[in-house]
Amino acid sequence: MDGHLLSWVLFTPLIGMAVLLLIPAERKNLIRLWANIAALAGFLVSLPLVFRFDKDASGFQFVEKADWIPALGVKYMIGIDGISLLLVMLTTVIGCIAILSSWNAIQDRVKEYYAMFLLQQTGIIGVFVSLDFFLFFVFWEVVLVPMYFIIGVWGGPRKLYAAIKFFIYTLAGGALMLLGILTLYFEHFKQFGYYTFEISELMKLNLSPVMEQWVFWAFFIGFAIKVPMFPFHTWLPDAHVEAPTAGSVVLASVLLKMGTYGFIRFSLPLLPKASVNAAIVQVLVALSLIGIIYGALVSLMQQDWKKLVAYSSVSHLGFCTLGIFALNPNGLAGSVIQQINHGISTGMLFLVVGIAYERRHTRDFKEFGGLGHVMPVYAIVAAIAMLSSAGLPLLNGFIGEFTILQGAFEANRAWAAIAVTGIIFGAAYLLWMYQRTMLGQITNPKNLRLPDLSFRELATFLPLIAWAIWIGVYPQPHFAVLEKPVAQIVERVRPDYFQKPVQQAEAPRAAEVAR
Amino acid sequence: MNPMWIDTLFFYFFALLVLGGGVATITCKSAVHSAISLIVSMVGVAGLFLLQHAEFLFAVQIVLYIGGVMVLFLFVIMLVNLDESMQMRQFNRQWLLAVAAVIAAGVQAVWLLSKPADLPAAVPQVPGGPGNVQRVADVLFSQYLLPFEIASVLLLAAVIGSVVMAKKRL
Amino acid sequence: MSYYTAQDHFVLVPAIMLALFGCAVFLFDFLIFPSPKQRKYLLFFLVLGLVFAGAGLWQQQSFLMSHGIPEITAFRGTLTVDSFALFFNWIFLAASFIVAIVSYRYLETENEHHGEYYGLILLANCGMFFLATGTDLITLFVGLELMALCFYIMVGFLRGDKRSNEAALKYLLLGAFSSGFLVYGFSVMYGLSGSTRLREVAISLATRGLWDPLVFLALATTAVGLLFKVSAVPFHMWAPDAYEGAPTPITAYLSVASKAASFAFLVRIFLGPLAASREIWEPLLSAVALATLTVGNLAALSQTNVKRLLAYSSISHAGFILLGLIAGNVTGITGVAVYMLVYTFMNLGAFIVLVALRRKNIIGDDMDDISGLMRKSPAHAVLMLIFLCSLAGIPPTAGFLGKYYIFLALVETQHYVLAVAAAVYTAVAVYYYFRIVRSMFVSETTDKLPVASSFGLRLALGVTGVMTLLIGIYPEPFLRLAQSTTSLVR
Amino acid sequence: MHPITTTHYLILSAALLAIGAVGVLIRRNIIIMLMSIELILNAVNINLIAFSRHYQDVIGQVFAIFVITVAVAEAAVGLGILIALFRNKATVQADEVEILKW
Repeated sequence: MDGHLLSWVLFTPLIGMAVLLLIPAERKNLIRLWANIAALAGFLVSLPLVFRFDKDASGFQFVEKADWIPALGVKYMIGIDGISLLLVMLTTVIGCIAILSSWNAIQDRVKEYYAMFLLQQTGIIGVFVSLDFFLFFVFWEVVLVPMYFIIGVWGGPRKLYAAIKFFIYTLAGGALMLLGILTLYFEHFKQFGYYTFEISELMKLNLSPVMEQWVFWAFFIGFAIKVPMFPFHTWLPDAHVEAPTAGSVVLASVLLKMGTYGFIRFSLPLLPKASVNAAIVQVLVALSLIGIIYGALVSLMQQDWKKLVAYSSVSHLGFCTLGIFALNPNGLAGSVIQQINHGISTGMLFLVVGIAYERRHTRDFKEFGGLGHVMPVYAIVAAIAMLSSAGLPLLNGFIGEFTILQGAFEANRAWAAIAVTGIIFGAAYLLWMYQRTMLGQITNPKNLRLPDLSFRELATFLPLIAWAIWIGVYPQPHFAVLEKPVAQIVERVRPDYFQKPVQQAEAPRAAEVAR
Repeated sequence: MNPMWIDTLFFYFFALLVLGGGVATITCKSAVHSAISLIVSMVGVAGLFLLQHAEFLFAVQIVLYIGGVMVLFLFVIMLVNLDESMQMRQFNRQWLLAVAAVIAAGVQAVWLLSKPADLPAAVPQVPGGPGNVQRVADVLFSQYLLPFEIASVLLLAAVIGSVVMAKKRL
Repeated sequence: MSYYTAQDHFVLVPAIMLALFGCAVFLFDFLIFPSPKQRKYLLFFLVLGLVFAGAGLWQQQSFLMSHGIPEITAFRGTLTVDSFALFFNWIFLAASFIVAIVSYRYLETENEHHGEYYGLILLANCGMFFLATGTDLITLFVGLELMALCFYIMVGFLRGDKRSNEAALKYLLLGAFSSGFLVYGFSVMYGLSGSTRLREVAISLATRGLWDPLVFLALATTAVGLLFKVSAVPFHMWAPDAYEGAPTPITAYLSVASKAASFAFLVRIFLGPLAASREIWEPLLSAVALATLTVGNLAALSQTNVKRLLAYSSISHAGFILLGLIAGNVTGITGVAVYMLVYTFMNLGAFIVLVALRRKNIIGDDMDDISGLMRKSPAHAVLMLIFLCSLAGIPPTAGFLGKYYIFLALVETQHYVLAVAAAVYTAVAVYYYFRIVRSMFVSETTDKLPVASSFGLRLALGVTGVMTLLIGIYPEPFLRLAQSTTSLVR
Repeated sequence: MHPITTTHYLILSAALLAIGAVGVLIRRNIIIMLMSIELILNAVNINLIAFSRHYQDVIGQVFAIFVITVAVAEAAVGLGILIALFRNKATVQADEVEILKW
């Protein structure tokens, strides 16, 4: 097991799914129990990654490499650095929670539901650990089918529309991305005389700037749809709103990160010339800023609780892409931290919405109000979720947003200024949301007898709350694992960056301030 | 009389038969008339074969094509009651379009071909060689033995197929 | 001079076996008048014929490999066994086998269970052998007609069903029409070279100018004929009707084996005699491929009959395969071979699920008939999902590999516009494939009758399902095999 | 008068091909469509014989024999299918053969 730790992390959910398929469909509780065990096992297996991870080592760790399709030069090659470590851990944690949260919510076709979920877990982890572009693409697409079913079978009234929209958007982006990948693959053959998809090999390429730009845009479409960045975001509200609670949680917390991860892992290091191209950076930053403001403004206008949370994702992910294209250590590290934060806080918010929906079968704000009186524990949990999302100091959101703003400020003051307004709007809609649901008097008699959180429901929140506070109070370990990989990427994209001594001193300071 | 002159005359005569028969085949309203026009056209083709010294083909054309296939056609026309199909529309709605397109393509082809074709020089025939039938047989059963055998399988399939299709109960 | 050498025999063995066992099936059926129960011996004959043909192919394959020679020719260059021919012949045999074993139950349900059917499958396969192996215009033409003729009959095999009759007639009319054009092109090719051997034709055509009128005439008419055969737009109109009306196993056979044979034929002609006029046909074929993708995908969007939907989807797949030929380099031709291989299994699989849905009084090819399949028979639904994902090109199923090769070839030859168009259409295709998925998994079932099942059906579904996944997950041996087919590219 | 060359035959066959193609495309009567296909195949044969004459060989004539064989086979099967169709038509009383809609 030792040499193949990462493979175990990757395939534990799949093994769990295979066993699950053997359980007869009538034994619903056994299926639920087994799915939870499998998800928990997935998390436990991934824990050693944290302890054995060497934050001072550069490059990838836990690397496994084997030939898969030698005829094409495709390898089964996986490994993680600090960035992937955080995202893998986020995936295993959120996976556990999402599966636990659906115990009562899913009553129909239980077996298929959990099978899809476990399959999806493997797909997502695969995306984050692949070091071979072909393998990456395979996992990237594998994620689509289970999500299609989770939305399309167990979703809300417009589930079919939402599911196919999600699917087609992502697949179209993926197909164009594939063309970009193949261009690199072929260029590598031209320059080095052999075919490979290995990312470290592809990094050695020397492309003409024009070709880099074309490939960049091909990648951009694939990743930007997944993030989603501003003009490509329209699938997201539909998918989020129609998906079952656990689906929304995984979609928001983990699936969206595949896009930002793609930018960090592939677009920047593989296409450094295009990534520093002023025009491209400006376009991407502009789209990020539009996303931040637009997402926040649209959230302000929502009458539907879940839609509000969905649009808030557009805004938060705007921060992540802004951080990436600030192209400095603060921006990048902040972006990764913010991705984790968004996973934690938005995950919690969706769980909060899901619990209310499970009890009342509505998400209209008008139906709620004063829930804090009947469900005090719930209200506290919701408050933590809301505040962490709004970026209150001592909670996780603050750390991420602050570091991103630092990075943005360093790159261009105007960007930071615009982004700050996004934070203000963000605080506004979140507080308003809280006020409309939890505070005040109970206006609707139906809300008088709602039961408070059960132990199981509370258990879904506790790990996330703990993590949120951990990042908020003591983010240092997180920044520590990010330091090396982020520095490497910046070094690769802007080779001159670290030669300026002033800014070199600034990088560690950022983490210090954040603390 | 100049034999060249006769050749030319015959060519135009047979060409007239071929094309006239062809046009009549596709324009006649009645299937029986079409079939008879087709026979005329085929006789023209047979004549062209004779002009080109393909005597064996001439015989095949007359016996097999005109004698066999056309009898088959006429037989089916008689068998299938065509009275009611005579009442139906005989031409497609887009017939004008189709005619225009095909004629355009045809004119183009004719124009393309109007220059004398510069085909590779032929090997002159040794005078006093074997007759046409023998030569055809020689080539057919040596060089083209394989397609000949495949054709036998093809005909088997055709026989089985038409029986399967046309018989009431198998 | 001997007319039939040992080498000739060695090359011809598979075809002899197919034809002989075909005749054996006819004779057994005719002389013994088997009762319905005895008809399973016909199936036995058929499988035996395929096994013997496969043994012959295997010998040829191992001969080629052990001697390290690229090809064996026979009948003075009329037949050429090379890796390309062998690869496609394996596809034909696999398709024939799978189609035959699912037909048994289907024909009984249709009440048209006759021995001729099995014989015709073998003879059609025999025709395909000559299409993939032939390197002589006459042999190719006669082989093509042998295959086509068997298909005309099989498409119309449900004689009591008007849809089937009409499909057969339409297929025959347009098939014969296209054959006429094709053979017209062949006659011009012969005229240009004085020979019917592809190699000599290619040499003669190459010495003439690019815009030589006769070469152009040959190219135009041949291309029309060939594009008809592979149902490329604008010569596709026969396909949806023929597919819909034919007995479902034959639809599967038609869409897979006949298409594979036609593509083998098309590739041989375009990379052989017509290779010199590449400058002319490349833009033409690009336009045709784009139109094929467009029409196939867009028309499939609005279909409510699953068979018809799959017919349009198979038109769009033809567009994809044409793209491989347009790229025309080693990757492109490997792509054509790989695509054809994966297409065979995934498309057969999808149609076999439809075969299983044909039960008493239920035709089973409407979108409503497939709805709620997940509740009725999860195994069929999951298999269908795999086939559809593969058809849509989603990894790790085999279909992705085919698309991958086509994309790679296009990128490699810098046909970026075509590549982007093809990429966009893969997304469009998801929409209609997943309409079927939606119907299976989300909608409620409309009838209570269980899905038809027989040993043959289960075996066929198993084989196609396993192959679809296996080629996707461990493609190495199949790719090696496909990569050896590129000897055609010079 | 000019002597008749291979070109004359080529033009004649191209014209016959065009006539046959028009016939298939515009007629709705199945039997006449089948006949039009025969016209196309005859055009092919004219071509083949002309070339055969030009080369002074008989390959073209052999080819023509195969074309005729195929034409006969196609016609036989086509007419068989037609009979099956009309038999059904008589029993199901359909007004019109739908197939010619394309």
